[in-house]
Formats: sequence, C-alpha cells, structure tokens
Amino acid sequence: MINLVWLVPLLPLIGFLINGLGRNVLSKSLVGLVGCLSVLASFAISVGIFVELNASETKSFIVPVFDWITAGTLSVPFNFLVDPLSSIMLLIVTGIGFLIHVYSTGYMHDDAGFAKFFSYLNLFVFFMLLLVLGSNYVVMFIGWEGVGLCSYLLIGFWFTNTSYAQAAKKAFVMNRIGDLGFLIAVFLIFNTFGSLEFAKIFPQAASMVTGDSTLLLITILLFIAATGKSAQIPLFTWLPDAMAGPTPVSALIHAATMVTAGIYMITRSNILFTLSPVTMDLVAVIGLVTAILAACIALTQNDIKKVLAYSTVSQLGYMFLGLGVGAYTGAFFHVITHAFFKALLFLGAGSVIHAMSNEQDMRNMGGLKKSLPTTFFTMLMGTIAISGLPPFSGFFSKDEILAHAYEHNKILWVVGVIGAMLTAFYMFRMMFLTFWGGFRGTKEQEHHLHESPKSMTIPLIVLAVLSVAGGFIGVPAALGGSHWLASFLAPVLTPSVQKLGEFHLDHTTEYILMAVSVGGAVAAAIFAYVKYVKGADVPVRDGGERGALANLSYNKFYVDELYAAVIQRPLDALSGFFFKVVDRMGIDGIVNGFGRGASEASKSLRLLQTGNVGFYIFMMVIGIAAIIVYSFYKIY
Amino acid sequence: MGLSLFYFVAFLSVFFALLVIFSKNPVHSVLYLIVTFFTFTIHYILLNAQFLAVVNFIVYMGAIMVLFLFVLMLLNLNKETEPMKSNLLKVAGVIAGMCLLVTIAGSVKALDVSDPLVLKDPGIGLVKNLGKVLFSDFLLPFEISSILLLTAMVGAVLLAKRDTKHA
Amino acid sequence: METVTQTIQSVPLNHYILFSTVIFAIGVMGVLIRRNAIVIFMSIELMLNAINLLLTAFSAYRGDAAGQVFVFFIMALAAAEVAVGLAIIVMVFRNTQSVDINVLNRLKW
Amino acid sequence: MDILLLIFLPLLGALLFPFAKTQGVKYGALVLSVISLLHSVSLLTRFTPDASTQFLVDYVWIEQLGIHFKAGIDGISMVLVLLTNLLIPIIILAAWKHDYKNPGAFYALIAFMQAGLLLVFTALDAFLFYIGWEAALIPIYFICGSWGGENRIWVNLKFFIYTIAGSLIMLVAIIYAYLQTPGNSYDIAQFYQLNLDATTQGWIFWAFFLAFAIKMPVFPFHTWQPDTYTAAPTAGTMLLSGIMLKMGIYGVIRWLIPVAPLGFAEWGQTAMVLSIIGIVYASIIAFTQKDAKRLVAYSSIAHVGLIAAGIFAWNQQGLQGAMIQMLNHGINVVGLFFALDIISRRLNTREIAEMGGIAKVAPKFAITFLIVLLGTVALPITNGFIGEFLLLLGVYNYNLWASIIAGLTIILGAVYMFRMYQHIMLGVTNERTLLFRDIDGTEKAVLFIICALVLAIGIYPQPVLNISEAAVANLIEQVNGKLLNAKF
Amino acid sequence: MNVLIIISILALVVLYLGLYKAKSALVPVTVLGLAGAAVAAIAEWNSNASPIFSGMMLFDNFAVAFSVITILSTLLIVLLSKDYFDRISEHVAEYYAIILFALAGVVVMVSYHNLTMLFIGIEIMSVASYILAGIRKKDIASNEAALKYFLMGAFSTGFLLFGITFLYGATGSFDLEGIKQYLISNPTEVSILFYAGIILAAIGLLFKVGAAPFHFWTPDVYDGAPTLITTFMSTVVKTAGFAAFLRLFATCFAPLQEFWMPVLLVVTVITLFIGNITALYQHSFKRMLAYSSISHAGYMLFAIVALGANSGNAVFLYATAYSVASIIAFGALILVKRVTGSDNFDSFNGLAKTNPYLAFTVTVAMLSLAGIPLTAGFMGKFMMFSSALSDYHVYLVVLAVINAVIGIFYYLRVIVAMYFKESDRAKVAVSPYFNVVLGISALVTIILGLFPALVSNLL
Repeated sequence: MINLVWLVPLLPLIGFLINGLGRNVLSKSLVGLVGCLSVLASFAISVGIFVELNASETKSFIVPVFDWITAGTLSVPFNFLVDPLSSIMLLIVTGIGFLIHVYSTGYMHDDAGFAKFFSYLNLFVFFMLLLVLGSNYVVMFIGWEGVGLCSYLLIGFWFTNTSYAQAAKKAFVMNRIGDLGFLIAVFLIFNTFGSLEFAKIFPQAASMVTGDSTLLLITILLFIAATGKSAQIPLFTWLPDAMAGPTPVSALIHAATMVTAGIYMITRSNILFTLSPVTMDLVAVIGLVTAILAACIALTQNDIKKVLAYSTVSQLGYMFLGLGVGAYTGAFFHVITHAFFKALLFLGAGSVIHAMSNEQDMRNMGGLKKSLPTTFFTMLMGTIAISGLPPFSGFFSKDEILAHAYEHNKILWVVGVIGAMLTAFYMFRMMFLTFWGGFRGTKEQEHHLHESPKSMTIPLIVLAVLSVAGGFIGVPAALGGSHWLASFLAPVLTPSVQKLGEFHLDHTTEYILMAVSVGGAVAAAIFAYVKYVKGADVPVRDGGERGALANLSYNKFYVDELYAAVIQRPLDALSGFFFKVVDRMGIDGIVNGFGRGASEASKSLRLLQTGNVGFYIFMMVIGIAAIIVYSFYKIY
Repeated sequence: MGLSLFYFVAFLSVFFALLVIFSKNPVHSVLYLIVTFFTFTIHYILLNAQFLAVVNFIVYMGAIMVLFLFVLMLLNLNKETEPMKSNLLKVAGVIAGMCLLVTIAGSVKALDVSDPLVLKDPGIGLVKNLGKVLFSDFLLPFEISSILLLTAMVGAVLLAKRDTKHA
Repeated sequence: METVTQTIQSVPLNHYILFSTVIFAIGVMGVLIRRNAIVIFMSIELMLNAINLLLTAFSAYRGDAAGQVFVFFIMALAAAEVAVGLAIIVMVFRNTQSVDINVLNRLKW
Repeated sequence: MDILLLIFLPLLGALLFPFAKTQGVKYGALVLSVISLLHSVSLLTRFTPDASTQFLVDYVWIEQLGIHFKAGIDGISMVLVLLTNLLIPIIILAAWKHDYKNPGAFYALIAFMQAGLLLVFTALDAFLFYIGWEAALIPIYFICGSWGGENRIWVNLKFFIYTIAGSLIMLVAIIYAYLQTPGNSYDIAQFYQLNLDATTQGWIFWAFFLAFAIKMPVFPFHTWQPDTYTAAPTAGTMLLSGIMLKMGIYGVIRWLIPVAPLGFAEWGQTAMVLSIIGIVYASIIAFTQKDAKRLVAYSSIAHVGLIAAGIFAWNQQGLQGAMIQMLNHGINVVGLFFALDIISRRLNTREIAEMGGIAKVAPKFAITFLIVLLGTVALPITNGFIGEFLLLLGVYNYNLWASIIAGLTIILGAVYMFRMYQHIMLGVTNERTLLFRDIDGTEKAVLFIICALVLAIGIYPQPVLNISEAAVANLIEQVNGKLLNAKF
Repeated sequence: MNVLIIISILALVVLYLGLYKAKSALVPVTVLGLAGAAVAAIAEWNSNASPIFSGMMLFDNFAVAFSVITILSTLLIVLLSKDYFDRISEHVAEYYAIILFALAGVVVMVSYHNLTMLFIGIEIMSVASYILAGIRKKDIASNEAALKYFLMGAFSTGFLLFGITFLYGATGSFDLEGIKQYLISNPTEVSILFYAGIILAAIGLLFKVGAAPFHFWTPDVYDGAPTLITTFMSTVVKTAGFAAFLRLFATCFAPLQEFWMPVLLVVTVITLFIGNITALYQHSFKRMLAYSSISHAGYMLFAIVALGANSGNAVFLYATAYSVASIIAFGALILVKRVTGSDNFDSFNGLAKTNPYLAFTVTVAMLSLAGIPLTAGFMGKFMMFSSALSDYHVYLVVLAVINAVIGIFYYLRVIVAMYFKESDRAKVAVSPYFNVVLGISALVTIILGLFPALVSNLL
C-alpha cells in the first residue's frame, strides 16, 4: 500500500484535470462526483497506508518518483516520505477534504463556477498532499507555494468583486514574504548539510551542538515562512480577509489544512528548532501574542466568519506556543482537533449563511435554533470543543499545550489561560448572537429560513462526532490515558525528546491547571450568556458609540492601516520617485544629455564656418603657426 | 660690397612688397608688384641665374602683371573702391603674418649653412645648361606641364566667355 | 660677368632664406588683410616669387640646376593659375559686380 | 555543414521574402522558421551533451587579418540556438493577425535577424561574433522604426546609437585582444589562452561589459529599454526581449568572463552589485506603471538582473540557472507581451486603469495568461521556479545578503505582476472590456504552446539542464584554473 | 605611363568631339577610353616597375591600384553625367575634357617619384577642380565655391612649394629616392630645413585632403559646386590626395615618424571632431556629406599616423569604400533634387515608398559611411582601427569610436527620412544609367563588406 502513495496526490490531480478541462461539458452532478470520489479514493489509500504503517516495524518509507533537478552538487529528487507524521496529515487532508467536497456539492450548488470550484479544490488537495508527502524541503516548497496559489484562486473565486480580488492578492503576497524566508532557509540548509533530504539532514543536525548559529538562522527563516503560511504576527492580516472566499474554502484551507502547514513544517524539522532555543522562545512568544491579539479582535467582530477567522489565528497561535515550549505532540494534537472543530464551525457558519441567503452579520441573525436545529446542535459541539471543556477534543489538546507552557514558564501559562477564557467568551458570544434571542433579520430572510440539505448537514454531523471524540487519541497519563498519539509520533520526535528531556509534571499540578483553565472557560461562557441572552445585548451598528478599547478591537488594532502606512504607501511613493526622478530625469537625463550636448556643440561649432575666405585663411595661418610651434617646440 | 648690394636690393624688395599690400588702390598695388618683381630679377642676376632673370622679366613683369592690370582696368577697379578691412582684422592679419614669419624664420634660424653661398658652378644658370637638364631629366614634367597649361587655357575660356545659354 | 659671380660670394645662405621668408610672410599678410580678390591673388604671386628666389639660391648654393628648373615649372604654374584665377574673378564680378571676398559669403555654417 | 544550414537557411528567407507583396508571405515565413526549428531539433538529437564543441565549421575568411568563419555548438550555444529557433515561429504566429503593411520586408527582416542571432550564438571567432552582433541589430532597428508606435523614430535612434556605442567599445577591446594573441588570430581558443596583466584585463572586462550590459540591459544602462519595448511593434518587442537580450547574457558567459578572468576577479563584484540593484530598482519602478507593456518591460529588467547576478556569482548552480532561465525568460516574456498585445489589439489601449474584469468574459485567455504570469513569478512547477531557484542558490553561494536582496524579486515580482493581473483581468468589467472576445485561432495556438512549455519545463527540467551541464562545468573549471594560476 | 598617355589623348579627343558637335558620342567615348585606361593600368600590375624618365615616375602596384580605383570612380561619375551637364550649358565637351585632365593629374599624383611630378600633378588636378567648381557660371553659389577654392588652393600651394623648397635645400634633390638617401646617409644630424620642409609640405597636403584646420574650404566648395563635381572632388580628388600624401610620407619621411606623428595625431583628432560634430546639425544633405567627408579624411589619416606595412591597403580599402558610397549618396541627391528642388534631408522623406530600389542603395551607402558591419565602410574603419591599435594609439581609437557613434546619428537621419517619414512625393524618375551606377556601387559596397580581402591585401 505504501508504495502506492504516489496515487494519493495523483488522484486529486486527475480530478482537477477532468473538472478543469471538462468544466463546460460535464454536468454538475458528474463534476461533484469526480471531485468527491477522487478525494475519497485517496482517503481510502491513506487509511490503508496508515494501517500498514501502524503495523510495520520501520516507521519511515521513502518512495521515489523521479529525479527532478540536478545542477552541480545540488540534486533534488522528487520523492515521497511516508512516516507517522505525514500519514496522519494524509488522513486529515483527504478525510476532511472529502467531507468538505461533499458539503460543497450542496453549498456551491447554485454557483456558476461550480466545476471551476471543484477543480480548484482538487488542485488544492493535490498541492497540500505534496507539501505533506515531500521527502525534502524543495518538494515541500512546491506544495507550500502550490497551496498558496490555490488559496489565491479560491479567495478570489468571486473575482468580479474587487475587494475579494484584493484580498486574494494580499494573501498571495504575504505568503510570498514567508516563502522567501523558506527559500533562503533551504539554501542555508543545502550549504550546511549538503543535501535537502530530510533523511540526510536530521541525523546530521542531531549531532550538532545546541544553539548553533547556523541552525539559529535557519530556524528563524523557517519560522518566518511559517508565520506567513500560518498567519502569525506579523503576517496574519491576510487570513481574516481570506474569508472573502466561499465558506467551504475557509473551512478547508483557512482552518483545517493549509494554515497548519507551518506547524507541520516545524514539527517536521523539530530537531533543528530544538537545537536553537532562542528560536523556540521566539516561536512561543509570537504564538502567544498572536493568540491573545486575535482573540481580542474576535471579541467584537460581528461578521460570523470574521469571528471564526480570528479564532483560527488565535488557535494557530496556541499551536505555535506549543511548538515553542517543545510540546510538538501537543501542537500537532491541536492541529488535529482544531481541524475537526474549526472545520465544523466554519461549515456550520456556512450553513447559517446559506440559510440567511448570504447574510454574514450576526447583528441580523438570532434565534436560529428552531429553524436550523442540526446546524445549531453541531455548532454547539464545536463551540464547546474549542472552548476546551472536557471531555471534548479541544480540551485535551489545548490542555497539553498549556501544561507544557506551565512547565516551561509560568507566565506563558497564565496568559495562555486568559486567552482560553477569551476564546470561550467570543465563541459563546457568537453562538448566542446567532441562535438565541429573537430574529433580527429582514422579513424575506426570515421567510427563506430553512435547514440545509443533507449533503451539507451530514458532513456537519460527522465532524461534530470527531470534535467530540477526537480528543481520545491523546488522553494524557494524568487522566489514565496512554496518549496513543505521542507514542505513534515518537519515531519522528525522539531526537528532540531526547534533547529536551521527558515532560514531567506531577498529576496534582496537572489537575489544578486543568481545573483552572476549564473553570475560566466556563466562567467566560456564563458571562457571555448573561451579557447576550439575559441582557439581550446586541452589538452597536457601525458608526455607533463604542468604548475606546472596543473600538480598538473592532478595528483590528488598525494593523492593516499600519502596514499600509508603513510599507505599501512608501513603496508606491518610492516607485514613483524612482521612475520619474531617478530613471527619467536622472539616468535617462544623463544619457540624453550626451546627445543634447553633441547637438549643442554642433550648433556652436558650425558657426566657425563663417563663409568668409579671409577668416578661413586667417584660421589656416593660425593653425600653421600653431603646428610649426608645436612641432619645433619638441626639437629644441 | 656684394653683401651691401644684396642688402640694398633686398631692402627695396621688402619695401615695395609692403607697398603692394598696403596701398589702397589696386592699380598701385600692381605697379608696386611689378617693381618688386624687378628687384627679384636683380636678385636672379646676382645669383647668375640669367635664364630665370629673363623669364622672370618677360613672363612675370611682362605677361602676368599686364594681365592683372588689364583685368583691373576691365573691371574698372582703378580706384579705392575696395572698402578696407576693419583695423582690428588688419592688425590681426599682420600679427598672424608676423607669427608665421617668426615661426618659420625661427625654425630655420639655427642653421649650419651660414657659410657664404659660393657658386660651385657658375654656369648652371645659363640657358644652355638649364636646357640640357630640362630636356633630359625633367622631360616628363615638362611635357605634363603642357596638360596644366592646356587645362588652364580651356578653363579660362570656359569661364570667362559670356555664356549664351542660361542655366 | 665675373664681377657678378664675385659679388655674391659673400652673402650667407641664411640671408636668402630669411629674406624670402620675409617676402613670403608679407605675401601671407597681404592675403590676410586685403579684401580685394585680385590683390589677394597678387599677394599669393608674391609668395610664389619668394619661393622662386629661395629655390634659385639653393640651386646656386648646391650647384645643382634642378632647383632652377623647378622655378621654371613654378612660373608655368603661376601663368596657368593667373589665367584661371582671373577668369574666375571676372566671372564672379559679372554676377556680383564686385571682387570683394566679403560679399561672397552665402555659403556658410 | 549543419551550422551553415542553420545560419543560411534564414538568410535564404531574408533574400526571398522582400519580393513577396501579399500577406501570404507569412505562410512562407512560418514554414521556413519551422523548418529551421526542426533542423535545430535534429541537431539536438545528434548532440552529445558533453563539454566538447560539435558541428564545427572553420573556413578562412579574411586571411591577412586572421579572421575565420569558425562556428560550432556546445552545450551553452545549443540552449540558445534552441531558444532562437523555438521563439521565431512563435513570434511569427503571434504577428499572424496583425497584417503588417509591407509584409515581405517585415518577415525578411525577422529572418535576417534570426540569422544574425544564430551567428552570435554559434560564432567561435571574435570577429564573426561581432558581425553577428551587429547583423542582429540592424533588422530590429528597421522593424521597430517602420512598424512601431508613437515617437518610435527618436526612441529607436536612441536605442540603436546606445547599443552601437557599446558594441564599438567592445570592438576596440576585441581588436586589442586580437593584437595580443600570439598568432594574431580572432579564434576564441586563442582569446582564452591570452595571458594579459590584471589592469589590461580590467579594461577589456569593462569594454565587453559595457556592450553586454547595454544589451541586456543591466542597471544603469537600461533607460533605452522601456521606451523601446513600448514603442516597438509587438513582434519587435518579443524579438528584443525574448531573444536579443540573451545575446548580452551569452556574451558575458562566452566572452567576457573567460577572456578577462582577472578583470572579472577584480570587477565582478561591481557587476554583481549593479545587477542586484537593477533587480530591486526595476521591480519597484514596475509597481506603479500605468502602461502594461512598460510594466512588463521593467519586470524584464528585474529578471535579467537576476540572471546576470547568477552568472557573476560564477558557480555551477548560478550558471545552470542562467542557462535555463534564459530559455524560460524568453518563453515567458514572449507570452506576456503576446497577451498584452491581444488585449491592446482588442481594446486599443495599454492603460491598465482602463481595463478590468476580462477574466469574466474570456476565461481561456484568463487561464493561459495566469499560467504565463505564474511562470514569470517563479511559482513551483512552472519553468520560472527552476531558473530562479538555481539562480538564487548560485547567488547565495556567492553571498548570503546578495541572495536575500536578489530574492526580494520573489516578493516584488508577485506584487506587481498580480497587481497588473488583478487590474486587467479581475474586478468588474467595464463597457470597454465587456465585448472582449476570448482567444481563438492562432492566438490560442500560441498561448497554449507557451503554457505547455511553461509547465513542461517546470515539471521536468532535467533534460534542458543536461544539455549545458557539462559545458558549463568545463567553462567554470577553465576560468577558475586561470584565476588560480594568476594567484600563484 | 600608358594610362597617362591614354587619358591625355582621350581628353584631346573629347575636345575635338566637342568641336565637331558630336555630343551624343561624348559619354560612350569617354567611358570606353576610361575603361581602356583602366585596362592599361591593370596591365602594369606586378610588372615590378622601376622609376622611369630618370626617376620622375614609378608606376608600381600602389600607383596601379590607386589609378584604377580613381579611373573607375571617374567612369561611374561620367555615367551619371549623362544629361546632367546638358542642363548647365551646351559646351559639355570641355567639362569632360577638364575632368579627364584632372584625372591625368590624379594619375601623376599617385605615381610620382619626384617632387616636381607631385607638384605638377597636384596643380593640374587643382586647377581643373577650380574650373569645375565654377561651371555653373550664373549660379552665385558655384562662383563663390570656385573663388574660395581657388584662393585658398593657391594659398596652400604656396606652402606646399615652400616645403618642397626647404626639402630641396636640405637634401639637394627633388627625387624621393634622393631624399630617402639623405635621411639614410645622415640619420643623426638631419638639417633643420628638412623638418621645416616636412611640416610645410604636410600642411600643403593636409589642405588638399581637407583636414582640420585646413578644412574650411571643403564644406563651402562641396556645397556650392554642382553636385556631380562635388562627387568628383569628394571621391577622386580626395583619394588622390591621400595616395600622394601616403606615398610621400611612406617613402621619405618614415624614419622621422616620431617627429611628425604627434602633429598628425592632433590634426586627426581635431578633424574627426570638427567633421562629425558640425555635420550633426546640418539641414542640407549635401552639406552634411561635405562635413562627413572631412571626418572621413580624419579616419584615413589614421593610416598615416600609424604608418606601417599595411597603411597602403587600409587607405586603399577605405578610399574605395568611401568613394562608392559617396557616388551613391550624391547620385541619389541629384535625382531627388530634380524632383524636390532642395537638397535638404526632408527631400528624402518617404523615398522608400516611391523608389524602394533607390532607397535601398542609399541605405547601403549610409550604413557603409556609418561603418556598420557587412558593408565596405565597416571593413575600412576596422582596418584603420586595427592599424592604429597595433601602434597602441588606444586613446585615438576611443576618440574615433566616439566620433563613429556621432556619425551614425546623422547618417541615420537619411534612413529615418526615407523609411520612417511620410510625404506625398512624386516618384523619382531614375534613368537606367543611374540604376546601373547605383546598383554597381551598392553591390561593390556589400561585396567588399563581405570579402574585403579582394582589395585589402593588394599592396
């Protein structure tokens, strides 16, 4: 099965080609079928691979495909690497990918670009799988940029809306900034280890000293790449805008899979990071700050998808926190659980939007529990999960991260818990505003209200189940679990684990930590209930009065404005300056100056030809005298 | 005594030459020029170049100068019609000429040949002798100079003749 | 004749060179300071004669007849030039009623 | 013999086409160009990818001056010969719908230029190289002058004189080097054996560099380029950007550095800095260009700057990257200019501001355009990525910071290219773009071919890399050897 | 020698034809005669000639080559003169006669072996040129040209003669061999007179070839003289001047190169710049060509500055290239002027539309004059640069390159006018004679551009 791994990315690619080329001929149902089946098939294979890998002794297989680039000492084979890490990612990508495909058949049903949508979606899956499966940094980079491209295409799916196109470009460019870091890191790695194959690099790295400067530079650059892809400070602003894309896209790309590529990449190269503690701390701090900042912004957002977007950013922050404190397993665990519940929440939101006929402002919703029971129930599950209430999946993963944070540094933990509380608050705020109270929308919206079709609700249900139960793959020892995930990932992480030393925290402390975070979350939820259900408080309309802090949060701390002012406008101004002043007047001026000078010289020199013989002869005589003087000056 | 004679004649030549170029009236210039040429003839005689002396006397003073005179009369320029150049230009001209003089003279000043000019062979200037050389060594140039003269003749006719056809 | 050949003995060649150079320079000056084409032309004749004299002096000094023959050719040239030159001047005079070279400066720049 | 066929086949066309008066001549031109393409492909099949020079011809041309008609193909030349003969048919197809007036002359000039270019890429005699260099210049001058846009006259005059000035300086250097060769010969082998002192080599370096830098163009010798590209007819722009500027790059690889290694050792850094400045400078200028053609012109300066940087880094990756990127840049830039030509022919404008929403009405065009664009911004699995990856790696091996600054092109390129794409293709359609016809006929053919090439090279570049691998390695070997000798 | 005889007799024959009003026979006879002369000249090729007429004349290969090229140029010009002179007056026979006389003078100039011959040759040529410049008797421009040329020519002759005199005074001989012997016999103490002689003679010759600062006559005379005569002067006369110049310096003064070379170097540079820069701003095509001819004189001086074994070849190739190109340019100018009545650049506007063939030949000529490869002009410049560089005059060459660039600018103006500018002009009527001449010249230009070896290693 494992040597069939090349089929996993290939099938979606085929799906893409079929849908892409046949988009005008194939019927919608056929397109949907092709799209879903191709992904389903690769899911099946992935399962097979997973099973086989689980069974087999050796935990890492390299499946060569073909020889890609060779130049001098550089040789980049196009190989796939199958190991626990990638196999799990395979399951997530193909599995959730499949559910979202199914969902999309319903959600996008009335869209003109139905086939185009599915082809893009398949293409995305293809690239995501490349990213996951690549056995070296370059192949990973192909996927890395490929998913960026697909996200560009899908965010700009409704490109006739200028602001959407804008958002798409923003996403691509910001990713590009990270990608440059990735590229340079690749060069550094090549020149340090003489190879780009993971299998060749990590063993060498393992033998290097902690705090090696090259490794520091490499990891910093890789982290920059990660901030781009996983929307961390300072490159996070593109993700909320990316909500311009259709909701399934937000679910798949901007929640479940692509944005976690950064975490995947760092987990993949964990040993490099482990060996440069400075970077680790940087990662942790950036992650935490991002988590808090995004959470604060999420508090006051009214667009249901924006709330989820910021929550995603914040959750990603948690994951980076986890990485930073060396909880690779925890971080990856959170990737999984987050994939479940965030996908669920997005799809749920999509279902709501669908029902509200493309209304996204929560201020025009309310009391939808009755009309959308399934959606309501599933989303509730998701909300509880993300809020980290036991025994839902979010609890375990988040708690593992926090525990490590606590061990690493108390402050990190405190802030982390606060973040958790904020999360619980804004998530329940969203739920209450959407599903409780009375309907605040227009009449015909109310009239159209309806539960979504099966094709949409079934994925919701499946994901709900996963969000509820997903946590049990990683029950910590403290709770009498064996933490299956940890042991499964062990082969990938052992080197780091050895370097970092075992995680030890006595159970009582763990219990306390859990209690605190859970308690905080519950308190936050109750506060939200009091504020929005009992108090029936509805966020003010635009232009309405807000407190200073609320205003700050509502305007996303003016980060976009800041970037525009600090980077974009200066660059455009510089461009104008270079073009008009330096290029046109300066350099080109000099060039033309030669020509002009020559013609000026001509204008004046021709006047020498006065037309007067007397003058001519006079000049001749002068010339003769000069020549004689000049030549005899030398002899004497 | 010979030296002083040379100086005297040379002085005359220079004097009249200056008159040629400074006299306002072209006709006077011509007449002075004739005189100048006469002094040259004397020089030739002193150098015992008798043939040249004769030719100079006949061709130059006789033919060429008369031709000049004739043209002047023909065009009736026998008065101060010519507006002289501005003095500035004159001065400039003189200075330039002087520069030339100084430079050339200077260039040949440090000459070893200050020894008196001895007539090695007094006979060379005589017609007989020159004729020999002219018709032996210099036969070809002599012949070819006929082309020169012919050209001049044809050309002079061509240009000076009033043309009936207008172009 | 004897006296003549005697008289010259004492004149250094330098003097001849200097003398003809002076005449030549005077000719040049004439060309420079006059505007009447004919007079300019006469000045040129003056230059030619300076050359003639110098040539003769050299030929006498070297006892070589070639120099004097050359003078003969120069005279031939002078004749030819005079013919052509005066013809041109006459032609010009017909068209411009003047022999002033400053009148003729249509061709310039 | 093969070489002679290669060079004189186009010349044949150049001699025949002028007598054709109808548009029909374009079929002749196309056929001829395809024939020479096939011929060069057959050469490729018979070409063994080692360091040796193959298909060598060597005739005495001007004996008394030691000038030979000596030409041959090694790995480096092969790539460029392919590029030339590949692009010429595409360019002819691209000009298909234009129906230029006086077509006979037009296609004759293109053919003549092709001959000149091939001569440059195959010449192994400095004099021959120079002849080809100028022979390629004259036709493009007439093409741009006769069929170009507004104020073409002045712009072309500037371009021509600027270029000639450079090449004349180079001529002086060539003659000088020739006089230094033991046997007084223009043979490149003799030039390679020259052992001049560092100062002289420095002068020779600059003389050559000037000519090549103006042609490429490298900052700050680039100011003729945007104007010329903008004023030229599309075919001319394609010839200039697709093939002609490769002459400069090729010259650097083949002549500049091997002939004056010490000069390179002394001044290479300066050249490198100029190239890198050019990358960032041109990219930033491209940000705010309103004329799409001008924008692409500036982007071309940036990309060429990167290629130059990769060469001056003078290592295997950099040079190999340069080789393949020459091919890629040729393909991509031709594609871009053709896309813009389609637009401006449909809309009679090149003002980006006046466009928008074309993707809505012309999906095929949108996709092909996008693919070419991705190739230009070096997205993986497009050809651009291979080139820029190797180039940047080469530059990195030269210096970390150089590679970081040069790498900015990855970001900046994305910015201006996608900005352009967004304003032209995306957004709402206005009354001007509403009636935009989707591509058809030859347009389709051209764009599809180009896209196919973009992806093919991007997915499986190894064959192309193999062509020049050995030759490049050998060249580097030789130069480094001379540098070592100079040290001790 | 036979060449000289043939040409002189031919001239007389033509005069007689004129006398008997056999106008129609003029051109054919002249052409045939010239062809005969050319053949006669070629017949003397490699007849390892020795000085004849007691060392007056040496018809060596140098002489043969240059007399052939001058004769052939004259032949082409005569072909163009069909129905050109008739427009001036009915005494056309004399014109041909005088052209032939001038040509005789030229032959003397290129084959002299004695300063006397040089002097007479130059004078025959000059006097004939004075006359030819003035044959448009009613045209004031023509008169002015003639007078200026005459006065300045006579003036410069004075210096040439003065120089010859000094040389004679120093060496006691007019014979090139004798002068050479003088230098060889006492290389150490060369008489100061000799130096003065070199300088003054050089000045006289520099005037004839129109090098700065003795170039002032060139633009005005070329501009004022009838175009066909300008053609003759700018091709045959100039070539002859350089041949004479080169012969004198190569034979006699070579040993003293370090004395006169710097002077000529300076003169060359000044000439280049004055010629090119002034030509830039001209509106009249004819006058532009006049200035450009000055600059070309500058390029040809390279060969003398860098005097060497190859100089003869270089000058010969350059002169040939320059002559044929000028013949095309002036020939086209004659035709265009007949239609537009002006010799400005604009009168060439849109020529490519109406007369593609004519436009093409002019293009070839302009590219050749500009020194673009694949034309004879380029090879000429190339050899000049090579010889200069071989003497390590790197700076001179760099300056020359700058000038070449400037030159391209004004030559391209013609091409721009013909191809890129529109004008509703009538089609220029081109007589078969012109077609033939222009065609041949263009062909020669291209062939020499491809295979310069045909002429570049004769000497």
